[in-house]
Amino acid sequence: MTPAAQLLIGLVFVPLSTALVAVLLPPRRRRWAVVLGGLAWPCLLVPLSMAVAREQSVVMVFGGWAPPLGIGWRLDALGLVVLWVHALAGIAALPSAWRRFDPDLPESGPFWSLWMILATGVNLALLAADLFNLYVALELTTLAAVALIATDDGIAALAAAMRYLLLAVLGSLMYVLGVGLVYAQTGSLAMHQPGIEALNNVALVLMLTGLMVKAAIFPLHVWLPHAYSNAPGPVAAIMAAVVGKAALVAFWRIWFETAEAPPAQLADFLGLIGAAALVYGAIAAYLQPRLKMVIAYSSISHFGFLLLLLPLASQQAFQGAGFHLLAHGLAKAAMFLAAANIVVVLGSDSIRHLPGLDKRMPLEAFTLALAGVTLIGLPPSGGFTGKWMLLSAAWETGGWFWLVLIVLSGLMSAAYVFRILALTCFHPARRAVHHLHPRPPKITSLAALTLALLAVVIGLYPHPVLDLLGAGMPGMVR
Amino acid sequence: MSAPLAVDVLLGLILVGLAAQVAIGEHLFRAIVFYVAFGLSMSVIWARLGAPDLALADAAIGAGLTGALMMVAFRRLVEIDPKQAQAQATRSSALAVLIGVLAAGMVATIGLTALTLEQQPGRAGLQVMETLGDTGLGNPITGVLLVFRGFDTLIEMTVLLTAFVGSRVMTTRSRFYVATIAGFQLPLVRTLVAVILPLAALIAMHLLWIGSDQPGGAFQAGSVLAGAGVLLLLTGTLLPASKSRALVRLALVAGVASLCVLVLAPMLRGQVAMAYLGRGSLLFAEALMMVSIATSLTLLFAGRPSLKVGRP
Amino acid sequence: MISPWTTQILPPAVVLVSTLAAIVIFVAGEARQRLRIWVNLTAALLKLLLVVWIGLEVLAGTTFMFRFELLPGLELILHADALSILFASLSAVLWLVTTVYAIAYLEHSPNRARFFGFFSLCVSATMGIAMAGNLLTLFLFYELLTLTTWPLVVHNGTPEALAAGRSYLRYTLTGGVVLLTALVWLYGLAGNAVFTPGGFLAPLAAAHGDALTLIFVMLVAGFGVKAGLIPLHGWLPKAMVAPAPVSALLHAVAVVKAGAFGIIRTVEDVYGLELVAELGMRLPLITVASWTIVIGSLLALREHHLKRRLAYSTVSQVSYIVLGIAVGGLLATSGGMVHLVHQGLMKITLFFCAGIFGLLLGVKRIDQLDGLGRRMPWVSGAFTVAALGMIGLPPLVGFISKWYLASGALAAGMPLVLAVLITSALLNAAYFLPLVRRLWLNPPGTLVEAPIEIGRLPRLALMSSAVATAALVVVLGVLAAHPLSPLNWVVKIAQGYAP
Amino acid sequence: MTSAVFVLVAAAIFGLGVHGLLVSAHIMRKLLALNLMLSALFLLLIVVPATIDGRPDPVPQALVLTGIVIAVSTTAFALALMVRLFRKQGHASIHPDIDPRLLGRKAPSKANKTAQGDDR
Repeated sequence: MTPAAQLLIGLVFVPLSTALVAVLLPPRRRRWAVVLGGLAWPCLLVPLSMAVAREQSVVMVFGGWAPPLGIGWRLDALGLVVLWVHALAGIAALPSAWRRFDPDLPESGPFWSLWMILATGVNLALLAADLFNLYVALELTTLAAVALIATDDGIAALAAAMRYLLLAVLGSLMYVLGVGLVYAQTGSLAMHQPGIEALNNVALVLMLTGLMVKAAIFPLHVWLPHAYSNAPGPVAAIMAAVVGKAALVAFWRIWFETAEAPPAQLADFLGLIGAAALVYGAIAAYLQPRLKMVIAYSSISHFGFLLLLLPLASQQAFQGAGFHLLAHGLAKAAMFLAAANIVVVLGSDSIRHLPGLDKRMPLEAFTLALAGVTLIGLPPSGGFTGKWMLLSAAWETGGWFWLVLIVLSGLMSAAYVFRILALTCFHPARRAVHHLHPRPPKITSLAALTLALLAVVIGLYPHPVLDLLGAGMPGMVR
Repeated sequence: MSAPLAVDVLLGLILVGLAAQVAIGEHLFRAIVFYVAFGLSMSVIWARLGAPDLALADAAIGAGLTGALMMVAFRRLVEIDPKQAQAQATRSSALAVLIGVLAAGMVATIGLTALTLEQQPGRAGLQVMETLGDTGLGNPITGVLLVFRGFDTLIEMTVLLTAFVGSRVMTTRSRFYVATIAGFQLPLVRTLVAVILPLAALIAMHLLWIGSDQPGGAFQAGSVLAGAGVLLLLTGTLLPASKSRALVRLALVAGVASLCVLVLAPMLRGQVAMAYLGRGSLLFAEALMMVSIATSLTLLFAGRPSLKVGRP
Repeated sequence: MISPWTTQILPPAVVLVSTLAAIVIFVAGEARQRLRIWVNLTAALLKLLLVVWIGLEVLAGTTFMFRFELLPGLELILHADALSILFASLSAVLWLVTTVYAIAYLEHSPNRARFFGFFSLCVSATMGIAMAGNLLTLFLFYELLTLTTWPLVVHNGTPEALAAGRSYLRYTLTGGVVLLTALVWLYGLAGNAVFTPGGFLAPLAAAHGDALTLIFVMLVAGFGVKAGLIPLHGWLPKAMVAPAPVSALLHAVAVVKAGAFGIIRTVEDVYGLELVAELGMRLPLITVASWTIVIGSLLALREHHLKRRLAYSTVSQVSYIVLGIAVGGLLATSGGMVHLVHQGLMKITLFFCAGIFGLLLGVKRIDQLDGLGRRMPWVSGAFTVAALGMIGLPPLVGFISKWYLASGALAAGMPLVLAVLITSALLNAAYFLPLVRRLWLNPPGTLVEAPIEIGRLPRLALMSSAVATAALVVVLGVLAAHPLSPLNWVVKIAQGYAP
Repeated sequence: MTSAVFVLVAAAIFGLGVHGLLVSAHIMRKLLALNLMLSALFLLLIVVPATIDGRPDPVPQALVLTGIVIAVSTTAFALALMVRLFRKQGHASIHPDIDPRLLGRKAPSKANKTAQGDDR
């Protein structure tokens, strides 16, 4: 078993064993164990990145039973990029979680174990090269995420968690029906199906719809805004950064890899859905009265943007979309962590309390500004690199409609980002907010700031990530 | 119509009838009871289709435990606010009927077209049958569950553990009404428990032991034990306790931990992860999984992190 | 001779000097007044010295080139050719003067750390535009300029400032989007587009004639938003609500000239004037420039608010530059380019004086200017010199650029352009002379002293900066023939483009 | 032929489940409906793929077994969440038109304070 494959095992079993140790420990002493585990598994990413850079993808099969019999794992560049986002966002969210869930809170015991179970689920969803294993991984991630949302005991959070759970079960139901049909047609559950000329369309559509519910893509996004905005700060950050993206990566993999030759009209139709998500998300984000809702709807808009990869299926478009995944994940996690601190100090994240924020909480205001720059895709930031690659891909494949859409997406994101920035920095603080709660420790704001800075800096030096992504689209890599 | 077909159609009609009662019946508690009946008739159909493992599992988990969990949840709602618990705010049903019919039509067409496609048996299924021999197992389903696709089972056990830990997020906050559960103090019940308890343990051990070669296995054994646990809780022999104890936590984690050992041990010996280590290793893992399943389902029913022995 | 390493490092150094200053200012925070003043002044001086040093080296023929590979097949290039030195030196000089003016002007206002931070950032963006070696770098700093000037426009936080900010964003971001599309298209066609005198698109003209035309229109429209070409100038008068130093440096020099500079680069270094003429775009460009000049002046005539009148005059004056480039030929091109510098000097003086009138005497409208000559002789004197320069009276700088433009138009055989120049000169007189008359000849109206009292030193600083720029207007006009004067520098550039 | 019968049965149960899910606002009814749909799905998973010498294919059987355990775990967690939500908001429904508080707006005029006050 190659050393790289052993690292893959570590990637899932380190967080899993930390979770088991956490459940074993008495509730008051779980925090330290989880922090150690949370800092340990990202270290495996360094050797794995080198392995993926060398051989394009690291493959592993359980028990030596080659598919279609056994379950296989495969780590390719796309999965690695989202794993890096998960590692960085996870570490950045730790200080905020450390402050929010200290041991004498009743729900802090379960929280810390669930935090590691969520990490296991996400890592597994990014590695699974087997359709049913992917379902089980996404189910684990969803259940852990719903429980984490419910740690905030408010009515809105509990209702949002319940709505997310019900819709996720519906999504999984459709997905498994699709997997069943795939098995009936090809007799194998592996994600890479050799020898079939085309996956039967009904199975493909069912699987993709199920994943669209989990990734909260436009028509099926209903659960996301309330879930993200009512969840505790660190939970919202990790969910926005990674949980939705794991489902989207699965969506891309099934599209490019399992479905040999997906029909072109379906690609354009999904592109249109992406366009609708883009516009709807931006408009909704512009109208929201609460900061966290603005950030949540911006996620819906950017997921629509990422869906444009399907009609523009070229190598360059894949690099652009993969890079945007990285930049957007980091920026979104930074914004939610900053928003969490704002809610702690101001008591509520409603837009009316924002004026004067740049003097009261300069670091948070600067994080929101920097992350906003990445969302709009202004030149130096990571968002620009992703947008530029997608634009030139659109130009090469002659997709004028997509080109105009991508260009307008930056404008639409600018609308709601500048609205927030104008409110935080330039509106005069009309009346002092009734009273300010004690400030969270400095490290939480610095963690959010480093994430936002990272999102901008990778724009200046994108080569390592682009070469990694350049190795090949999930479909083309045989 | 030939005899077996008539039986199928009859079973199908019973199933659909029960499902209708569950979905459209107006009393909530009656719907739960019908759901249990639905689960049982479902296991009859599994038996009719020649899938005994599923029949066992569906009877014990699908009908038994899910029904029990729903009934105890319903009881808790009634305790908090009897009127609201039953409130039946329903939306316009015309649209819902239309969508229901559309969904049924869609599924029917999908199923029938899939059936009419000329199908050869699934390659994975055939390979399972061929390679089952060198694992020395008799029951192909246990082979798939614990050897060929063992990792799925590991994650599935983690999902069960997550459900328990997730429910702890909610139950750590609310006070608990012991009366909800331990209601039956009749003498007859105590003798009933004295008889059923050993019987359940025996059945569980049997299911566990024969699981490798005949229908049975950790899930079915675990759920039978969980049923026994529920019975003990109902009769007050065991009472829910708020202080979580190390032993109980160990029992919860045992199942997943044993499968982790199954994955990591071969790697230490230089083999591939989760390489097959023989029937002994499977039995070891299944025993611990049985304990985990029984503990987590019983505790989910109790709504508390651990149990204590009730006053005689 | 300087080592090749320094030729690599100097251009980015010039751009980053003010960025570092901005970071120090932001981190230092509001309280440390003295540190902020020192950091600002030293950064401005350092930048000026660096620009002069590079200028002399460019004169001596060394080439400066800094390349940074942003994306595969996509490079950030900062180089220093004669044209970039022209714009860079204008920005450096005027940034130094405006910093002195701003320190005095904002003596008692809040949020100064934020102001000076973004002020330096936007100057480094302007330097980036000046030093850009290819269209992508120009676009990158162009967008950064939008990002850094928006906070200055909305600095006061009043509802009108925020409305002005919104309209500024609407125009400039849409312009940016149009530019991005054109850029992607151009990169698709021509790959890594490095600026080369005379343009590099000629070989593509045969195959992609109409595509190049459309790209040209989009580029000019994108840059035209900031250059204030008529249909796209809506944001400029509204942005006058910003404090005086902002409207002085940004809307007279940095932002507006960035747009004009972009158009110069597009016409001269991307397409080349022959290709523009060949594509049939020369005439439309001339017409757009001409109607902006005329309509701009007419709008200025109608305006009673002092700063808004100056804003509309900027709209029309900047189009002289575009007109000069579009007419082409040695004389007109050099006339247009030199106006880049001359108009900057004159307009900044006018805005300085308007700022002082506004701050010290609360003067907002034209009719409040009566009799200020006696109350503030030095400031009114500077205002008059600059106003006469704008009208084009010899020996001031305004006359020189108009003279070259007129002779260039004649040389290119375009009597209509000459007519436009003459009418605009008359219109300038029509809206500037009444101001001068009110200053000196009208009896002083009833003017209450403005509420803010200013100390001796800041009052002197304000006065001296206005007078200094007015002096430059005179000196550069008189010494136009001097080899180091902007005129000769521009003639050398123009010879490169239109021999 | 038997599998055709069971496909139709599964489709009927699925349709009833969807109807139940849409009609009732009570979360318990929704969970019941979801469990019905899951059972229909499992029936399809066994009936649709071809059988191997008379017995249903072992791989889908294993998948259905895993599915059943996951279904019971999700249902158990959902029930705990429902009880908590019921205790906090006084009724078991998540439709915003019934209770604006779900969208984070102010509580309805006659907020049933009893439900919230009683527990820790």
